[in-house]
Amino acid sequence: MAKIKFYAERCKGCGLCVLVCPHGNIRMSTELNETGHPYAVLVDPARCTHCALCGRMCPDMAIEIDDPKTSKKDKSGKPRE
Amino acid sequence: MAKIKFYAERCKGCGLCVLVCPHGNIRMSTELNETGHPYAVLVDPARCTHCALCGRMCPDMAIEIDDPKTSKKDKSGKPRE
Amino acid sequence: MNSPSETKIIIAGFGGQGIVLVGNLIARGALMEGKNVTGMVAYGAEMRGGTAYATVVVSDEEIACPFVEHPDAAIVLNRPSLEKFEPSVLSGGLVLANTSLVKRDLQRSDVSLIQVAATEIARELGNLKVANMVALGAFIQHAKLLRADSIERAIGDLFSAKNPKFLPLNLAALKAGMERSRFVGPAVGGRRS
Amino acid sequence: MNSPSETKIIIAGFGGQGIVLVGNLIARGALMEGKNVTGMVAYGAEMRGGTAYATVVVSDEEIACPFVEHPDAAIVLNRPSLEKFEPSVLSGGLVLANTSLVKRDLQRSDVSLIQVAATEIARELGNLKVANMVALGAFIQHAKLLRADSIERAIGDLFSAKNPKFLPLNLAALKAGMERSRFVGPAVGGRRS
Amino acid sequence: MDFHRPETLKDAPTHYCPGCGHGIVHRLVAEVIDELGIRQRTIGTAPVGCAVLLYDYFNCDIIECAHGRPPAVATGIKRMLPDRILFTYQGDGDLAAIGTAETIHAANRGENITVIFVNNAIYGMTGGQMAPTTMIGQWSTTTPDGRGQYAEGGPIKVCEMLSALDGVCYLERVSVSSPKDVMNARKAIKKAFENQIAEKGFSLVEVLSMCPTDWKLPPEKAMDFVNEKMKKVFPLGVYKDRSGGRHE
Amino acid sequence: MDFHRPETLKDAPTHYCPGCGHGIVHRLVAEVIDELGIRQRTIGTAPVGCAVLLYDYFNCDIIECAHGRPPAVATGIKRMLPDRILFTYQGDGDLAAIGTAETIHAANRGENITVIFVNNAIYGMTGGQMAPTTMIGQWSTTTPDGRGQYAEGGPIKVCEMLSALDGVCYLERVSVSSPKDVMNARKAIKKAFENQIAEKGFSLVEVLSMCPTDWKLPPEKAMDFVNEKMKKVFPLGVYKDRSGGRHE
Amino acid sequence: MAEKVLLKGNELLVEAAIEAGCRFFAGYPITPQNEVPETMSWRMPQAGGVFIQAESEIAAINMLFGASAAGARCMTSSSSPGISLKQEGISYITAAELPCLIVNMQRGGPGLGNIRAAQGDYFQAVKGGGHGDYRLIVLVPGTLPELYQLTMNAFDYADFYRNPVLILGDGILGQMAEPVELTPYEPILDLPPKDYVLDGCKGRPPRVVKTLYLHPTDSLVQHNLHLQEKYARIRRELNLYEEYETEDAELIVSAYGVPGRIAKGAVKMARREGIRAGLIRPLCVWPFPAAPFRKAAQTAGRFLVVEMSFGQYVEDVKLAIECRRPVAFLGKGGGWYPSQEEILEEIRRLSSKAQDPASVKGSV
Amino acid sequence: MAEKVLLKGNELLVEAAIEAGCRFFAGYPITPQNEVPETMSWRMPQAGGVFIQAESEIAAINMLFGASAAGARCMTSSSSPGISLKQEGISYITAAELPCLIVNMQRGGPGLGNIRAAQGDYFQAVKGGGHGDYRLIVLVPGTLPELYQLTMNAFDYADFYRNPVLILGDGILGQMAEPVELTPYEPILDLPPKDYVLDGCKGRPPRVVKTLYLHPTDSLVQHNLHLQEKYARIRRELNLYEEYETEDAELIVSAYGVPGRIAKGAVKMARREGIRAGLIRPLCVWPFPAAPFRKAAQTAGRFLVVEMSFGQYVEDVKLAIECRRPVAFLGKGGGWYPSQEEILEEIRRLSSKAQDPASVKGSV
Ligand SMILES: Cc1ncc(C[n+]2csc(CCOP(=O)(O)OP(=O)(O)O)c2C)c(N)n1
Ligand SMILES: Cc1ncc(C[n+]2csc(CCOP(=O)(O)OP(=O)(O)O)c2C)c(N)n1
Ligand code: SF4
Ligand code: SF4
Ligand code: SF4
Ligand code: SF4
Ligand code: SF4
Ligand code: SF4
Ligand SMILES: [Mg+2]
Ligand SMILES: [Mg+2]
Repeated sequence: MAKIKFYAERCKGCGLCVLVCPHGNIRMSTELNETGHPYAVLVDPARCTHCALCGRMCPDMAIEIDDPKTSKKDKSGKPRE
Repeated sequence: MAKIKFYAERCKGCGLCVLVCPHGNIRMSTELNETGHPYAVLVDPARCTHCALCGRMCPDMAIEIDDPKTSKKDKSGKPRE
Repeated sequence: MNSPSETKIIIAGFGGQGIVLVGNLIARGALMEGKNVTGMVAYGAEMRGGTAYATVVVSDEEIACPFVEHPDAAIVLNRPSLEKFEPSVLSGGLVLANTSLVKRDLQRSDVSLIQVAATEIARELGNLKVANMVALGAFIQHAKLLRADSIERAIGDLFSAKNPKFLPLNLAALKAGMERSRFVGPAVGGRRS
Repeated sequence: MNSPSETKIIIAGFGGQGIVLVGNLIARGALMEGKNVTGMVAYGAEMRGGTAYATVVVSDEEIACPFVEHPDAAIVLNRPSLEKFEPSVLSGGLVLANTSLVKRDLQRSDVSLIQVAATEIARELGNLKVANMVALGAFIQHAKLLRADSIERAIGDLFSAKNPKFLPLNLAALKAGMERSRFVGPAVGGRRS
Repeated sequence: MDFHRPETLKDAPTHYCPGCGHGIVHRLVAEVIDELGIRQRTIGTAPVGCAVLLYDYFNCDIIECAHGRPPAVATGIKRMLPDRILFTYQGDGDLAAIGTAETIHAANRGENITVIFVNNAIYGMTGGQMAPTTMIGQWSTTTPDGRGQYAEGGPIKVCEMLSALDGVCYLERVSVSSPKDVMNARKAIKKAFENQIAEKGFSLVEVLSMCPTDWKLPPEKAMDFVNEKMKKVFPLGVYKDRSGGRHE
Repeated sequence: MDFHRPETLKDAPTHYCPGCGHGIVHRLVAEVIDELGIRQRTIGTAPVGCAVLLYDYFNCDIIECAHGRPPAVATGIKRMLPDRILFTYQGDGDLAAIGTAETIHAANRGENITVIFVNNAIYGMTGGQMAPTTMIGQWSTTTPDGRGQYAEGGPIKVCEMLSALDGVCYLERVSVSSPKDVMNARKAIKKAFENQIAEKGFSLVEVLSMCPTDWKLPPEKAMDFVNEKMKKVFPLGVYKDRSGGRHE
Repeated sequence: MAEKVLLKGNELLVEAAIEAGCRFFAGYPITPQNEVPETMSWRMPQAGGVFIQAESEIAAINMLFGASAAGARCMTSSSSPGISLKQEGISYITAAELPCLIVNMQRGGPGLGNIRAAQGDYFQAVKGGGHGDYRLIVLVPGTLPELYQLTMNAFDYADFYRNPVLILGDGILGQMAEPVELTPYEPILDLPPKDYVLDGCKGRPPRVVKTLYLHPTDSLVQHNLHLQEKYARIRRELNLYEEYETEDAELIVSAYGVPGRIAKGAVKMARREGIRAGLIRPLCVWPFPAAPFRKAAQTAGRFLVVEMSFGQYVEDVKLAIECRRPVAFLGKGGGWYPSQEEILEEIRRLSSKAQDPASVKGSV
Repeated sequence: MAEKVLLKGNELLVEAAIEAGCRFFAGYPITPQNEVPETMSWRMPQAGGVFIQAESEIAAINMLFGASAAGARCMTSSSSPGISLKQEGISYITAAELPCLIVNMQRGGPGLGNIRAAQGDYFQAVKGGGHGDYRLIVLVPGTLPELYQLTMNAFDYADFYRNPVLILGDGILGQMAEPVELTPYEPILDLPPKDYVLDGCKGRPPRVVKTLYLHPTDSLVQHNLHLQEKYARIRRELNLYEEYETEDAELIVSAYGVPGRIAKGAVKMARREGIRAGLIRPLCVWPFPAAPFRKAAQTAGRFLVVEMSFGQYVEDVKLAIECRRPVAFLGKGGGWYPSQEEILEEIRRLSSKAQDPASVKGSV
């Protein structure tokens, strides 16, 4: 099964992911991370469709998704370099 | 009456005036002027219509026309500065 | 070793924490007290995403050197600033820490410490932005470098010109900082006097 | 005063009169005779509508100075060039004038003169462009600086590479110049020997 | 959706401000390079601008250029190594102010390079001065009453201007102000690289991008600013496309 | 037809080659200045190019600028003296190669100046190197096999390119390769000055012009070259005209 | 005494320029001088002047070429890489003898370098980074009150000599704040009429501003001789420097700009320790104030030059004293700042040597 | 001996460069060096290299930045105003330690000046016209055989030291023709591998070519220290000059480039008159070949510097001999050429003084 990961330490708290999640499934922390930013937190793993919209919008690669189905391949079907 | 003047000493012998005279009324000298160029010569004053095409084409202001009718005025009717 | 009549201060935190304003106010306060002063702000590319800081030199004499490599006092409003500047403070100097964001103890024993929960106090006052004023209050209270009334006048001058409606809040924050801070070890002013 | 073993030459005329070629051929001829040589062409904005000229220094020794301010010989193919360069020729030097275009006498009495109706002779030969070769022939004939066969070889080399069909005409022009020119006063070569 | 850091992007935190568009554009370029399998023959240029530290993030050869000169530098490299892939990554100040001549002439020569042009309508790095693309009325630290008050002229529209040049193969304007825009931007960037691989000449993708810091806006408002203000002045779309020209 | 040397043209022989177009363009500009009665408040700029000695011929204040920078210099003067009339007179190398950025940004700012752009498709002064406007296949001393053989790109079409800029008021391309063309050129130049007098902003007239010397053609063949070759690549006409905009 | 204001050097520069009647500014952003165009952008319109953010440094300097020809007091500012780009323009303006003010708030080089302060552009400023034999008047304030005053004076020097003036500052000078009294502008020279201005030839013959000299052949040499005469005159007339405790000094410390003020602090510390150190701090480096150096070289046995570069200014000190005394050097480029302590250390080291007569003799 | 060819300096330069493996040229036309791009435009394609007529001098130098990073032997050429425009780029290339050849066929300045030959850009070349503490290797051939040889060597120096080399010629050197034997290129140094080249990171970690040094704070200082060490090494290793009749000389004449050869002629004339004159003619002026000057200063009482400028090179001569001997100067900028006679005249004047011991003493 696909799995989404939010890396708090990479997050700069911009909130763009919050804005674009079609399911309103991301919120900002009240705590600050090491670099002093609030960070994005997944609200409910079950409600995440792994659409990756949040990840595509994130300027800081603070979100990654493991999806065995599409893994190690890019859209053109070529294996990764 | 209008009068056309060819200034041999200003002429560089480019021949553009010869080319554009609608009456074929200009030729180049066989002699050279002081600066070493052949110069434009009016063939027949009588055949000149004072159309000024030659003068407009001349890069060197080697042709001038006195025309009492249009003198001292430009096309817009304003007197010269 | 800085010149005996000279005090060098660094104020550090995130951009947006009002670092420059604190430096500016210290400088203006000193100016009002007839002291010589120079100020400087860290500038440029280093700011993006990093630490912002300002420095002030206050002196009774002509100031030779406007830069501060080894401050007598460091006012640090967040953790990364502590990491960056704690090591450079002069022995016998002073660190002011915003305990709301700086959760760790000092690593040095040869400097004094002023503790103030600037961010929390500011939150209580209703505006996170005045954490800088809380810290400034704490600094004025314990460092004994400038008189409180000079700083109050400096704040008054600045805000009445630009943002009069924020003046009371800022003065309140300054006061809160003076009152609700804790001094551990001898102050910079103390060391001097 | 130029160095005794050195001869400095200016060739001048309109752009298009083949000035550079004459300079080039003199230099190549000298090179064939094992002499040292430098050449230069006037360049740039001064050319537009004005006088073009080239200079050559021929020497038995290392050449120190490649520019020619005071030539031993001036080959002038038109009137403005005479105006410009006659005054600069060294006393005892030489002027070669293309009498077809230079209708006046020399103003100086301390230089020798070679007269050749280069343009007219070229016209007779069927190509105005070889007036330069006619002049060169006249120069070779009277200046006694280089051997005719060196110049002929230089012409041969240059034309057979680029324009073989023009070779005979150019050689004929050279010859005509050698034959149909007039020397007034002592030659440069003569002065030296 | 499997979604990971592309290999062409190093695992290093960037120095960009929260919500800055540069991070997104970096990822897109890196993804495309991954996808086309060209990382090991790609050479990028870093501009002078907020993206100057590009080489700390991109996992390929990078040359950092003088302000405005990346197209000239890329020309020098590409002409010597025609089988390598060259991209420039430039801000609006870099590309359309000081570098105007270099941009236009590289485009006109039809240099076979890919230009990623990040238009954030401001000088980011130097702290928010007017850029050539700053919009009429937009505040900046050097247009305190909004651009246009003192004969600054209007924003330069790079795609529109370059489309007059014969040498240009492909021009598209995209944005990174919504996930959909990001997807489109990725497509355009990919095409711009594909054109180069197929030796079709000069391709430029103009990316409308957020600069929350110098616009003095929070990140989400910065996104709105792109969507509501910038897209009106800089309409998205393909401005020129000859990529099919020689092949289809 | 009374036809005399305009007052704005000094009675001095020019250094131009026989059949060079510069002489004609000079006269037209001078005629227009006479006609508009602005000689005593006109300041011209001389370029670096064959027209560098402009000040020996024009009977008005002239500033000689560094190569490519006349639009910037004119900007400096015009902004300080807004009621004076500023014209630049520039060659194709000056305006469209080294001066590309200055041209584009003066145009974009809508500087209220008049630009006379003499396009002779060659670097005249330096002896016939490729210009940005040299045509595909055209010989020059730096394109010995004709432009286009070694990725030089094609000729830059200045009017077409500038027409994308909002700041521009008026762009027209004319020629001086026949009496009729000369008359049209005069009209366009007049309009470009009138626009400035009416404070309508940046006007540029591109004049296709003969350079017999560096084209290695006799003057009459040079005229043919403009009429038969250049006009095809650089179509004459009005490329932009907002001069009516504010008034009519 | 009027009240003092607390402004950054870059902001103060703007106030001084506007006070002195500067009404045209063109520039391009670059750290660490961005406050100059930023402040100009609103102060110029207030003052009825023109502010232009140019498309490049090159455009900016050429806009000045025009504005100055039109008679305006005008100015541009930049930092190292941007100043390099202006070199052609600077050569032209100087050749045309147009007055203007150019400011270089130097940063670390070469190349993009960094944005810390440095003094690596001394040679460029003083010997000529552009082509040809020309000279800029180069002012080097070390404090903000000096910056304020010299900026106003700069416009007078420029107009008086018809020559560009360069203020060679550095990132610190531009970024630091220091209280300054904003005294009103007073011309310090009797300024000649601007009879070269291009403003249309109404009521006079047309004028030409140019730098090309083709005819007669030696006209450019003649023009250069005229420039050289002017430079000789400026050399005679303009000499700005501070001397501090030089009379009995055995060791002369010299530095310009911000390092100059730091060096002064170090000299004070040295004096407190009983070391007979003195200071010469130039306020202009072209013309180079050679006189105080020559005088000091008669009595002082050694010199120490401090510079935020690897040794440029030091060459002029050596030439000024004709290498008659050993000149020690303390300096690094690329954003190194000298501290008082470092300088003091060097003073101590040298003055112990100075007491050793053998060592002095050996190095002369 | 192979046959000699008769080419203009500018053309010869192209032959030398191509012979030495130069395969990239970018430039912009400017008199008096137009034959360089013109010849390159057909010779480069013949040699399988790249010729680009750039849109400006700035674009050209930045194209070199790229071409050199890509590993090519590359070159640009221009004349004074165009070289001024390249100063930013030159500072960058030097900071990035990229090899390349830059040629300046100097003309009369400042400003547009004229197109006669001059040497007014010496300071720009030698002290640094761009920003920051950097150095170019500056070669100054005086004859065409030297131009041919030094051009080939220039590429070796550049590659060996990873530093740009500037050939500082003048209009005459470029325009004059002189017979030269086109000897084949032989590397004169054991060249290091180009391990900095950007050609894609296949089989190796990615590489970066950059000039920004932000972190840590002193990284730019460190980079500069590295550069300074390299410059010190070049100073030690590179010394090119011709000495002529210096051993017993009472008067040393010195000049570089074309005036150097003319000065040699004058020294010969002086010797014929029995005057004990000698000549030092540098072939590189950075590093400055100080050793022969220092040696000569031990015996010769006076120096005479001849320069086609108002005195730039002369400063380095003074520094080289630490002002220990009086240095007379003969020079003018803006297109003045020295003649042998003028130099001889000056030699005569000075050598009569030299015979008067009082005068020598007086001026030392
Ligand atoms: C020659 C030169 N001029 C100016 C600068 C200063 N400078 C650095 S970045 C920059 C502009 C950055 O704006 P942009 O290109 O739009 O990039 P952004 O930061 O917005 O991404 C400027 C003017 C410089 N480094 N060099
Ligand atoms: C900075 C600089 N670069 C190059 C030159 C040399 N240069 C003089 S005129 C010119 C080009 C002239 O061509 P163009 O602008 O088309 O004018 P034209 O002579 O054809 O009228 C060049 C490159 C220069 N003087 N200055
Ligand atoms: S992957 Fe889609 S659904 Fe899941 S958190 Fe991200 S945006 Fe929301
Ligand atoms: S978009 Fe990325 S950086 Fe921004 S809040 Fe979300 S996870 Fe954090
Ligand atoms: S005025 Fe007309 S008719 Fe008369 S000569 Fe000229 S062109 Fe011919
Ligand atoms: S057009 Fe003028 S210059 Fe040409 S030939 Fe006729 S009169 Fe002479
Ligand atoms: S200043 Fe703007 S462009 Fe630069 S990093 Fe911050 S948000 Fe991005
Ligand atoms: S070279 Fe060409 S443009 Fe220049 S004057 Fe001659 S014909 Fe005219
Ligand atoms: Mg930007
Ligand atoms: Mg042209």
